[in-house]
Amino acid sequence: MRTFYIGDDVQLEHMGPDVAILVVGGEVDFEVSPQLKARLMRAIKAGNRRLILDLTDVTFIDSTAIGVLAGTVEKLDELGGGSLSVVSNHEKVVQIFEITGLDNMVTIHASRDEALAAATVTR
Amino acid sequence: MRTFYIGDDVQLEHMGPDVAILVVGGEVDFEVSPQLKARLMRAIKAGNRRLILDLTDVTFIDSTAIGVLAGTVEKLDELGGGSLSVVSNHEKVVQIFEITGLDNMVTIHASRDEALAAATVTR
Amino acid sequence: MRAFQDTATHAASELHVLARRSELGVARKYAEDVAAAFGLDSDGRYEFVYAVNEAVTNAIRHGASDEEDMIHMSIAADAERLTFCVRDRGTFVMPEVDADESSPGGRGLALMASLVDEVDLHIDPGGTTVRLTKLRAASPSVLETAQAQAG
Amino acid sequence: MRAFQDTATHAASELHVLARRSELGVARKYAEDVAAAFGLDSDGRYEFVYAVNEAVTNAIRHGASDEEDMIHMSIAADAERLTFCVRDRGTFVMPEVDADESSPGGRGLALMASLVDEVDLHIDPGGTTVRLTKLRAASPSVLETAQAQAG
Ligand SMILES: Nc1ncnc2c1ncn2[C@@H]1O[C@H](COP(=O)(O)OP(=O)(O)O)[C@@H](O)[C@H]1O
Ligand SMILES: Nc1ncnc2c1ncn2[C@@H]1O[C@H](COP(=O)(O)OP(=O)(O)O)[C@@H](O)[C@H]1O
Repeated sequence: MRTFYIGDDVQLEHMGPDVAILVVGGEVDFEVSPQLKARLMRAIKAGNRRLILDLTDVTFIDSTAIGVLAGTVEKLDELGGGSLSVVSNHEKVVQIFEITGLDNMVTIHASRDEALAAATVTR
Repeated sequence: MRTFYIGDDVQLEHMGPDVAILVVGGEVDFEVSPQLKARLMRAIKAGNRRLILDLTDVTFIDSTAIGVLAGTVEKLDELGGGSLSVVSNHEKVVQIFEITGLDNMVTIHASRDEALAAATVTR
Repeated sequence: MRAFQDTATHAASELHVLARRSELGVARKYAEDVAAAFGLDSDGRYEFVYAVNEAVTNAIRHGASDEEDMIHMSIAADAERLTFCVRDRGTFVMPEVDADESSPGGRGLALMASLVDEVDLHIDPGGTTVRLTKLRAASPSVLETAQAQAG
Repeated sequence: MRAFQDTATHAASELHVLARRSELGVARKYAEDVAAAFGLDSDGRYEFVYAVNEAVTNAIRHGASDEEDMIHMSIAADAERLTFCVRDRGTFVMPEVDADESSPGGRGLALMASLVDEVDLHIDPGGTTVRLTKLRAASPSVLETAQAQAG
């Protein structure tokens, strides 16, 4: 039973060389959070510093994945700056971000367009 | 009831400018661990990078103080290197270091002389 | 490996799975079914399943020594309370000091506490047992409070 | 503020203190007395007192909302078991994400589990209760095992 998927990274050349969009869908549990971490670390290693994680199709995200996102923000800080934005308008997912305080570490956008617009402004 | 004391820092000029000895005694609990942290951070701010924490007279050290020691090691790492050595031959104190894994982050010496000898060699 | 002694109310049922990440979806499905049978509403079910997933994740991640170990789940319910019990036979461990790995953890227990009405963590030489209880007439959960404030 | 119902065995006694760091020494002294009266040996007493100190520290540090809150301690003992109960009326909280403060925590529960025979953590809307139990005929603790290996 695979209850999740990880899409291909999307590189948006017109946004500048350091913006990458990563897409995950389904239920992000401890079966998938290590893969999510590897994917985020690879994007950072490739030079990306403004990361957008599109969780539009995610209905469930566990504490190990929350830990991965918090760790990613810390990693970007260590490397001298950058940002992680998350796309979700799933009520429960957003509330889990609030309970864990992750909403203080990442910006949450309701749509990918909103996240891209914010990334453009930041530029 | 004060069950602890914090001694004056000892600066040993002949050991080089970056060695400092800090002395604490008694029961290091959550009443004293914030002071221990402040003392360690001040020593680091003053430029010391080889810290010796003399716990010879400590009979009890709680998890908040263990956290302070772990945080100090991380801080030194962040600043590009350094070391924290601990002096204790109190059986229980040493065993608490082992249970928490702190013995993997700091070197434990049975006496201050042993710690100083090690600091000299490291030099 | 399910054993429903009373399929109508799920008053007593058990599920035993290998300590593998791939069983997490199975555990969530089991919790969802049990919560639905007990009559929790959609918010309550989500919270219950979420808390169960955290407890089972801990049992797999920290409690089990390898993937051949078993994780034991069981249910107890009466008119007022639904309790999900997760048990492993491992040793309660120190959190990892993940030097540069840096995926700061420690949120699981507090999440469980936010999402169900009672959490009980029992540690003895035989292993770790977590009991998660939802009351039928529950005080508003954190999620519901957040919703009320947002709305 | 002590109430020994049975001073000979400490079969039931209570201690209520304000949620202040300065009370930690008082709590340790109480635990030491109780452990001695129960007849734990010197290692067992140290471990018991250590675990109690961790539980009371958590109640003061995480459970209490201010220094006027009370922390409730009580003892239950029979021929085989000595149980120390620490209760606060607070909410179980998320661990702090101490960005650059960096005093990594999360060791308290695992330390308690290493040092006594049973730990029970109960969280409900009324607060957090930790019960720490030493058995008279205990399996060797972590400290004793470490000693045996060293010696
Ligand atoms: N079932 C278990 N078996 C052994 N250790 C556990 C278990 N559950 C929790 N722990 C320990 O307690 C710590 C805190 O657990 P938790 O709050 O769920 O956070 P996390 O699992 O994200 O670290 C874990 O890191 C682990 O050290
Ligand atoms: N009595 C309590 N009240 C509220 N929260 C608590 C209590 N005890 C523990 N916690 C929460 O559980 C976390 C883990 O506790 P513990 O393992 O003792 O580690 P530490 O206290 O060093 O962080 C704490 O950081 C805190 O978030």
